[in-house]
Parts: sequence; C-alpha cells; structure tokens
Amino acid sequence: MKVTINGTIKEITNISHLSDIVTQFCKQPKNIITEINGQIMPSNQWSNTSIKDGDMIELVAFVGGG
Amino acid sequence: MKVTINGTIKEITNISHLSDIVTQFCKQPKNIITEINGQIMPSNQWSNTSIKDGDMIELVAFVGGG
Amino acid sequence: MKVTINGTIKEITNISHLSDIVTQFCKQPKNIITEINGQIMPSNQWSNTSIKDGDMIELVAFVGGG
Amino acid sequence: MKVTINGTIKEITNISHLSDIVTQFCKQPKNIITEINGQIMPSNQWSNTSIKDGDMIELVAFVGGG
Amino acid sequence: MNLLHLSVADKKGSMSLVTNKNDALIIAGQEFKSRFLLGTGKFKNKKDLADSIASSASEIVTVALRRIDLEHHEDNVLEYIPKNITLLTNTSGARNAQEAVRIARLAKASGYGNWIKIEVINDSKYLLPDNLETIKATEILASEGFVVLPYMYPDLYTARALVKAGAATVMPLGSLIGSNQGMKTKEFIKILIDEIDLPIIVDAGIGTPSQAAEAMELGASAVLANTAVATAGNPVLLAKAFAQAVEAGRMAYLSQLPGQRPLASASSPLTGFLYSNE
Amino acid sequence: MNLLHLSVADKKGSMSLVTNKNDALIIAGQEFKSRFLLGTGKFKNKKDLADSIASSASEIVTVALRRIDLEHHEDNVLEYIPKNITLLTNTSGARNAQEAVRIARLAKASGYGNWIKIEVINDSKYLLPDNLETIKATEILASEGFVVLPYMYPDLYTARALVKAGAATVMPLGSLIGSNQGMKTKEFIKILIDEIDLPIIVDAGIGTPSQAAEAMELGASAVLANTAVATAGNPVLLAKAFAQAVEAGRMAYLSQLPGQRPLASASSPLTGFLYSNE
Amino acid sequence: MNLLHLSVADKKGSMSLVTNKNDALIIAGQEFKSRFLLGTGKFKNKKDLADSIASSASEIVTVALRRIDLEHHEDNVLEYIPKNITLLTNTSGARNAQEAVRIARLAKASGYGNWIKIEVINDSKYLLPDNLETIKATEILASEGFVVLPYMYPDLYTARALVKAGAATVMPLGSLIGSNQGMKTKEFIKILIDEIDLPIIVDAGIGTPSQAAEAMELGASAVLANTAVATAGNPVLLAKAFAQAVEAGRMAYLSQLPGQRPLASASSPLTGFLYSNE
Amino acid sequence: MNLLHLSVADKKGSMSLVTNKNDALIIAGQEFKSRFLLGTGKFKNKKDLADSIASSASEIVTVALRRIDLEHHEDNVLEYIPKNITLLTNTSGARNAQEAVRIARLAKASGYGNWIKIEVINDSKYLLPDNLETIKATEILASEGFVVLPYMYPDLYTARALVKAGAATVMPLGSLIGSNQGMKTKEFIKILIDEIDLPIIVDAGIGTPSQAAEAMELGASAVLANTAVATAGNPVLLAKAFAQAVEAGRMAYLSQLPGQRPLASASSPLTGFLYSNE
Repeated sequence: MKVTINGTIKEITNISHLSDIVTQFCKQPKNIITEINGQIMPSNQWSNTSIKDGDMIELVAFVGGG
Repeated sequence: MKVTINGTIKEITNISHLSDIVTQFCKQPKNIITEINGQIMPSNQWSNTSIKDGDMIELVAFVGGG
Repeated sequence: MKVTINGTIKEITNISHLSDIVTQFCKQPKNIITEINGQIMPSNQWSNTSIKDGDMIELVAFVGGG
Repeated sequence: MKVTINGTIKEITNISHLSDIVTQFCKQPKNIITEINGQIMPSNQWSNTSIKDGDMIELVAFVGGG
Repeated sequence: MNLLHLSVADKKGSMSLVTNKNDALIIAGQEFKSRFLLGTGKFKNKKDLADSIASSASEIVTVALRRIDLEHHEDNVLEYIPKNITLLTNTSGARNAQEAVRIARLAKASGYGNWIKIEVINDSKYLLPDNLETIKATEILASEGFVVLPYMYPDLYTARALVKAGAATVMPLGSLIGSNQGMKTKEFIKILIDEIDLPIIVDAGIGTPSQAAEAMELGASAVLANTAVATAGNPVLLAKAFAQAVEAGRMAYLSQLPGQRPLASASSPLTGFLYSNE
Repeated sequence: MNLLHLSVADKKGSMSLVTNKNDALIIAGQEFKSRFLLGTGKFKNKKDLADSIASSASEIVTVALRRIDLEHHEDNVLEYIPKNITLLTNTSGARNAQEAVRIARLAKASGYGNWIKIEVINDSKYLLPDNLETIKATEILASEGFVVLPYMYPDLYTARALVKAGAATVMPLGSLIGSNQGMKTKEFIKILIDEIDLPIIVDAGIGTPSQAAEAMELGASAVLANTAVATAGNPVLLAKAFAQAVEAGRMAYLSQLPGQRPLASASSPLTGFLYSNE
Repeated sequence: MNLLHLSVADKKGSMSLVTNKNDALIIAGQEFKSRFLLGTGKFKNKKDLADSIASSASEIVTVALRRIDLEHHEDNVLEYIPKNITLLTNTSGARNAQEAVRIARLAKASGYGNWIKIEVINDSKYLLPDNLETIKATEILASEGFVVLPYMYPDLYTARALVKAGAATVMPLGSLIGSNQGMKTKEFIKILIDEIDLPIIVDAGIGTPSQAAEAMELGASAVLANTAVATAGNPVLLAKAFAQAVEAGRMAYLSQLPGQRPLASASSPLTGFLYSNE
Repeated sequence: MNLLHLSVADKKGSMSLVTNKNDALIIAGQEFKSRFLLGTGKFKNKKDLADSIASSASEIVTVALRRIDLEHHEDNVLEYIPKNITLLTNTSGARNAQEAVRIARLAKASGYGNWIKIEVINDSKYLLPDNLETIKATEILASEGFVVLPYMYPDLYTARALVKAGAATVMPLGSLIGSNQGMKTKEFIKILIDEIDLPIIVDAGIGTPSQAAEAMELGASAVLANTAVATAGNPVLLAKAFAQAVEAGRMAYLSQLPGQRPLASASSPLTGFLYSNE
C-alpha cells in the first residue's frame, strides 16, 4: 500500500490505522499532530482511523520559532 | 425657485440655465467645474442645462494643495 | 566689629571665636565647612580661632548636586 | 661624497651645488622645496648653495591631500 | 513601598497609567507579570533555550509548527517549556490567510494551540507581514475562539481593522525580522500606542535590551525578542538582560519621564558660591 | 547558576570581559556592586531623594558645596544619604582649575570629601566642561591624594592626559547637562571605552533608562544620572528603573550582543512546511 | 562633457542607472527634466507661489479642488501656474475610494485634470493615507484612463498592489504631512525603490533640501515638497534650494556614492614624510 | 530677481543673514563665491582630479606636502590645479605643533603656501586632531602671517582659543576622516556656529551631498570633502553634486527653514469640500 506522508510517497506494510503510522514514522511521537486527506485528526481518533492506499498524511510537530 | 448650491439653499430669480448660476454666483468664473444633481456638467453644456426648483448644484474650483 | 560672611558685611556683637560665628549664623550647623581669610579651618579649630574686625569668613555646606 | 637625501644615504659624484641635487634626484623638478641641514632653502639660492660630505637634504613636493 | 501607587498620569488622559493593581499585562483576560515574550527559534541547543526561558521569567513563549523529519530524530521543543507557560504558536510559513488558518487549527488540535500569533509573509527577502491577509486570518480565527495576536506592519488603518476583527493584541514590527535594528518604525508604533485600545507588543527587530526598554518607555505593553537572544554569545544572560530592561522601561513609562530639552540645564546650583562677591 | 561564568570574550582581546569574580565596578581599589551613580540635585523634596537613593541601590552619589544661606534654614543633604554610601563631591561652580581645587579642599575639610568629581565650567549657556582646566585640576588633586573622577567632553587626547594626570575614572558627557538627549557623543565615547584603561562613566544628558542601558551595552563601566530622575513624575520609581536598566545593559554587554544586520533573517523555520508539495 | 555618460552601475543590476539619454524622469511616457514636484498649498500669497514655481523649475505641481466660496472672491490658482506645467490634482478631502474617484472625475471635467494624485485620508489627527482605499481608487481611475500617482504609507504589499492596479508611480510618505521630519520611513522606502518597477516619488514630511537630497541618494526618482517651502521665510529661495538639492542627490546617486565606514581612513598620505628617519 | 534680497533674519540677531552683497564667503579678507572646498587626495588619476575641480567650481583646494620618491616619477599635483584657485596646504603627517609649523614653513618656501590647514594628528587609529597642539601651531603660524585654517575636534573652548590665537576659520570634524558618516558631532558644531565669530567650515566625514547640505542648513559657512568624491564611481559627477548641494543648503539657511513639528499638518485645505452637508 502506498501513502503520501509529508509530501513523500511511502510504501507501507503492516499498517492498518493512523496510530500505526505515527508509531512507525515519528521518532518522537509526543505532541504530534496529524492530518489525513486534509482533515485534522485528533490523537484520540488515531486508533480507529483506517489507512487506505493513496491516503495523504501530514505529521506535524512543534518546533522552535519566533 | 429654490436650489441648493454648495450645500446652501438659495432663492434664485432670473435664472434659467446653469450658465446663469455660474455667472451669478462665481465671483471668479474661470476654470469652474459644476455638478448638477450628482452629475458632472461640462462647461460647453451649461447654456443648455435648465435649472429647476430643488436642483442640487456644486460649484468647484482649483485651489492650492500639496 | 564688622566681618564679611559669605560676601555680606555683618556687624557682629558678642562674638570672639569662629565657633560663635557658626553657632550664630548657621541655622543648621552640622557638616559646615569654614574658611577664614582664604584659609580652610577644620571644625576642631573653631573654638580657638579668634575673630577680628575685617575678617573674611566663608560658611559652606553640602547641597544636592549632580 | 656621501649625503643623506630624504633619509637615505646616497654616494654622489659630479655634484657641487644644491641645484645639482635637484636636477639629478628630482624626476619632476617643478615646485620642489628643499631643506638642507634643517634649513629651508629657497629655489633662488640653490645654485649658490654648496654641498659637502654629510649634508642632510630634504626634497619635498606637493601631493594630493584632504 | 509600592512604587506604582505613586503613578497618577495616564496615556488616554482619564484613567490611571496602571490599569490594574499590580500593573499586570492582561491579554484576553489572562494576567501576566512579565512583559517580555521570548521566541524559541534559532537557539544553538535546547539546554540554552530552557535556561533562557527560566532566566527571562517569560510567561509567554512562541513556537512554530513544522512537518516532522521522517529520517532524523528531532527534539520536542515542548519538553523544554514549563507547563505553566502560555504557548503562543505562530503561523510562520503561511503565505496567505488560508494557510495561517490551517496552521492555527492544526495547533489547536494538539491541545496547546489556542493562542495564535498570526504571521503571514509572502515575501522571502524582507519577510514583511502582509497586513491585508493578516486581517482576514484574524477575523476567521477570532470568530473560531482563538486568542489572536497578529504580527503586522505598523499601519494605523490596519491596526484599527485588527481591533474590529477581534485581535487580542496588536504586534507591530520594530524593524526587519532578525535585523536587530530596533524601532525603525518608532513614530508609527507611537501612533498605535496612542490610538489603539489593545495591548501593543513590539515584535521583530528588537536586538538589544536598550531598544526593548525604549519601546516600553514609549508606552508599548510588551516586547517580544528571539533572534538577538538566541544568537548571542551567552543567550541565558541576555534573556535575563532583556527581561530586566523591559521591566525598567515599563517603570520609566509609569514614572512619567521628563522630555528632551534643547539646551543645557544645571543639576547643581551654579550661583551663590565662592565668587559672587568678586 | 552564575550566568557571568559563561562570558568568554573581552574588550581588549586578552582577558575575560569580567575582570573580577562578581563583575564589580572597581574605582581606586574600592569595589561597587552597583554601576549606577545618582546625582542629588533638583529633587522636589528630600524624602524623594532619600527614597530614590534606596530604590536605586546606588553606592556612589554626588553632592555639591555651596555657601549657606544666612537668612533661611536649609536641609543638610548629608542627613538623607546613608553612611555606607560613597559621597562624590562635585566642584560645580568652578570656572577654572584653581577654583575646582579650592572646592575640593573645602570638601576634604568636612571629612567627607576625598572623592571628587571635577567639573570646571566656564560657559553659562551650554555648561560644557573645560577639558584643559579639568586636566590641570586632576593633576593637582590626584597628587594631593584625592580620588579624582573628572567630568569631561569626550576627546581622546584629553582622556589620555587625564589618565596620565592620575584620574581614577574618566566621565565623558553624553549630551548637554540636563538635556535628556542621551549619547549624542556615542561614537566618541566608544573610542574612549576602547582606548582608555580606566572605568568610563557616562555622565550628563542621560535622560532615560534605555539610554543608560545603551551606554552600558557599548561597554561603559557605569552611568550617572540626576536631572531625569529628580524631575520625573515619580523619581523613586525612575531611580529604580535606571538602576535596573544599567544592570540589564551590563549583562547585555557581557553576553556579547549580536550586531545589526542590514536584511531580514527568519527566526522561525520557513521551509519544509505544508506546501512544499503543492 | 556629459557627466552622466560616465555612469555604469545599475540599481537592478542589468541596465544602466541612467535609463534614458538625458536621465529624464519618465511618468506615463512623458519626460521631465526636473525631479522636484512642488505643492501649491499654504503659500502666504499667490505672487510667492508663482515665483516659487519659477525658481524651482518644477514641471509638475499639485493642486486641490474645493467648493468655491459664494461670498468672497478667491484667486484662481491656475492663473499662477504656467501653461507648460503638468497639473497634478490631488484628491484631498476624500475619505474613501469613492470620494477620491468623484474628485478625480470633477478635475477631469475641467480639462486639466487627467493627472491625479490619490490621497485618501480617513484620520484627521495624523493625516495618514488609507492604503486599502488608495488601491481601490487607483484601480478604478487607471481603468478610466487617468494617470494615477497614489500617495501611500510605504508598505511593500500595498506598493505591489498599486503596480497591479495600474499606478503610474508610487508616492510613499517620508513622515507625517507637514511635519518636516524627513524620511522617518527610510528603510521601507528603500525597499520600495529596490523592489518596485515604477518611479518612487517621496512625498510628505520632506522639510529640508538635505532631506530631499537624501531621498534622491537613496534612489528615489523624485521628491515632492510643499509645506516647508510655503511656510519658509523666503519661499522663493527655498524652492530653488529644494530643486537644486534634488538634482544634487540625483547626481550623487548616479555617481555611485561610497558607503559609510566604521573607522577613520586618511585622505592625505600619512607615511614617508619628515620623520621616517627619526 | 535677486533672491537673497528677501532674506531678513540673522543668526546673531542684529545683522542680515547675508553679511555682504553677494553672500560671498570671506576668509582673511578674500571673497569666494563657492562654499565647497575640495580635497585632492586619493583620486584614482589626475585627470579625474582636474575634472572634479572644474565640475565642483571650488575656489579653494587642499594639498599636502611629502618627500619625493627618489626612485619613481610622480605627477606634480599643482599642474592639475588652475592658477586662480587658492591652494590650502595641510600639515598632514604632523604629530605636534612643531612639526606642523615646519611643514607650513616648507609650504611657504614654495611660494604657494601662505594658506595652511593645520592638521595635527597623534593617533594612527582614529586620526583625531589634537586640539591642544593645534592651538599652539595656530598661534605660531598666525603670528608669522599665515592664513591659518585649523582642523579640530568640535570643542567650544578650543574654538575660542583658536579665535584668540588668530585663526582665519575654525574647521570642526563632522565624523572620523574618511568614514562618510556625516555630522556625528552635529549638536556641537551647532554650538560653534552660534558662538564663534569666524567662518565654521565642516571638514572630515562628510560622505554625501545631503550631509553637506545639512551642514549648510545648520549655518556652517562652508564644507570640505575629499574621500567621498575621490573614491566614488564617478568623482567628477559627485564633485558637482557636492557643490550644488552646498549651495542648496546655503540657500535653505538663508531662506529661514521652518522647524520640525511633532504632528501632521495638512498642506491641502481639508474642510468645506463635498461632504460638509452630508
């Protein structure tokens, strides 16, 4: 299955829900914010949000800024 | 007949056209610009523009400005 | 006897020493500094410094300054 | 004969007067000003000013300046 | 001795200069003791950042949002910011109102992002804020319940529009971001201070504590700095210096500074000493 | 956390910026924590003066000498100055070196006056110090054992002569006395800071805490203010503000402020967010 | 000797600084020798105005429109302006785009008013231009064939919008109208000069010839002044001074001024003279 | 129309601002039309120098003296300076009064050197003039019949001493030589203009025509520039620009410039138009 994560196409396996994406791709998963197909997805919904081929996923975090 | 000239109501007599207004009210008639009832009226039309009771007339001139 | 105190000629009576001048003329005698005839006179010398007619005396104090 | 010209010791030959020094050492002799042994020497005196061993000569010119 | 009680004058002419008991900075109903906001970008390391937040005693710090790097581990900036501090997420990266709104909503989804510094920049050379898009974003986000602090180019009409749009403060730039040039817009920030009934927070270009103090003396409600602190030799010490200068500038404002005078005026008495009888 | 330990650079290039453990100001071998000197002239009342000395935490305050008024009672200014404070008597009123020397000796006779701020002014309009007479007075008084702090017009050659004459500090004017215009002589004070191996104390014309902080950021060792404080609406609060701003400026200097930049430079990351694939 | 031929550099990096043979100012295809625009308001008498137009050699002068006074005779300002001069009618009095458009159309009806300086001011205290309404008015009037010179607050995004709207020039304010404070907006006018492909004419607040020259040295295409000239002791002489300073500033710009340097640099040779052998 | 005849005010309050028929600059009894003095150092080639003298119409130019180079041919600078121009030889290289006197006497021996610009510099980093030595040299040379124009650091007492020593003008520095920073000493030059009854010629640091005009507007009698002109891309054009700006600044001074105002003031009539009855 192919999905786009932060603009890059990734071939993923063993993944069924958004929570799996976060676990697998976020080296530092705390305070991560996600969008799936342009929709913001709160963290309490990750485990029941299914991933399907072609999904556009954004993984966003807080960084230093002025 | 009553008309409003530059915001002031004036009782006028012996006046039939806009050209009469200009002659009578502009102490310095050169380069005067007129509006009648919100419509700009070029000077070549003054003599065939009739004045009727209640007309709103603006008489405008160039002045120093920055 | 006449002496000059701070530029003003004063007729004085009942005065024999500089200490009397300070007592009589300084409404606030603490931290006063004196000169007599251009000579600085420390406070421990006041009581044995005689005053004579024509002496030039300066009475100086600390004030606010920047 | 050795003279010092502008701080440099020079071995000179065929030179008897200051005018010879100017001719020989100034590539551009106009408006040159000279000192000999700390004494300013006007140009009208150059031809009767003898040079002797050990003389200290300054050759000075106008340059651009602010 | 509460020195503030001695203040009597007022910028608007009617109320006390100190509008509340402890001269707190009030934004959206929330009180802050500190009037110095610290940005968290560009620090050489997170230890310096954490120590600078501590030394500055700032109560509001800005952060940004960014896509995570899928290949490398990145520190979570939030772990270096104490919980009691108000997080102010900026919308840096947004080139128009719509993008700013999207970033703000993402921030909110984290549970931390109700306070938003709107920053809409559509110019990669000068990084100037786009006032028109900033007004639009402010309007949308304020209506969604965000506390909106728009960063703007100090134009009076824009500031008025921001008030109308529901902004919680107005944040005019002092000079170009990161330029450390101070208040090149001083005359126009002064106009905002005099005319706008919201806290004015001077942001961008404040490069030294003296410049920060000057903004406060002018009547600004607070100052934000980042680049100068983060790129100093000793950021932790400079953060403290900024905070202290901001406080000093505030006190000076409240104490009613005398103005400049064209001529000299003696501070010591010049007459009556030594030579008056000569 | 001792923030000062992080400082490494140095104005002369060889030693630490902090030349002693607590970054004390050292004048004539005596250590001071405070780098803000307060003048005592022009206060509306002596209570304000006493409270301002307290709120500023100044350790050196200036006073003047004057003939007493034979007709009216005058307060003794010394009674409002705590005993642990170093009294710095100025020679205001002196029009030449000789008069300055006379005033200094009078001060010494009081038992309080070993520290002298030389102030020779022969111009009643601009109140500018006469550098040449100041050098002469410095030479005489230093040789008599006074601790001499000459107030001067910031001329490099004069400063060098003052060092040679035995001055304990050099006190260049920022702008005309009482004008509150700040450092109109900034470029030339900077030269003194860089070239003179004595504490440089900026005196005269410093009208706001931000100006005082700016002098310290430039590298001045201390700042003296009087008129601005004494004539403020709330002198006690402003005295505190000055002291705090001077401290902030000192910390900024020690933290190695980054310089000004001609162009913008982002404090938030601008790339890699949201629209890189659009 | 045509000094201009020696100029080689260029502000955009590709063309000559002088974009046409005589370095004419070109607005809407029309060439002007003079880069100084004179306003006609506030003159004490019309003779001074006429003489000032002559002494300045201005080729573009601004005028305003106003309702005539029905009770008193007023001079016709046009009689004091030579026929060969381009009349630039401002829209002063307009508080929004619609009113500005109405004034422009009235001006056009006179046969003199095809060139319009848009001035939309909705603030009676600071008289600041409303950028948003100015853009709207520019768009409408440019589409009707007017030559539109909008007066604006120097905001880069607004300037870009004005270009798009069809403006013939952009006229940023230097400082508040009539304040004579010069270019308080210098940094931001410089940005317009660098980024906008239209003549930049600095308007408002230019109070001295030296300020006008400074604007030209920065790269402005022209300068407009009114208040300073009209209210001077000798307006006729000052008008000439302004014109000459604007020319001088233009020449300086074309001659590629060297920049400022932090340190001294001798103009006379310092070595090799007199004491090298001492 | 002689515009000057309209001038009525006066810097000292009693005479006309224009103290002679054609507002000539008068030094040592000699009249000059031009108030711009050009230095001749640092030009890339002598052709540029000659053309710059011509384009500037300067009537006084400075030169220096130096030991000739025994090995290489050097151009004679005097051949590029027209005979009708007054040569002003500086004493650059002198580190004290004695050396300055020696250089002046050498210059005189050439038959060209009766006019001397005293320049005593004992500091190779900032190239600041030594005021004390300058006074001494002025005294000696004035007594020997030289026309002495001392270059000095703008200190009022020094200027007074120079008057007493017989100087023909006083030449205060604007900022460090060659720095192009303009009048960093503006406040103090103004004091000299107001207090000293000799022509004040601003020298050193004047880097742009606008800065030169500013000095003239302040009331300076003339301006000298060198580095800025000589190092410009087009020195010949810039020399002309400087001369023209100096003239403009002089006219502005004579026309009695209005001062700065803190607030806006309309130049167009704002009332009575269009909406008064709305």
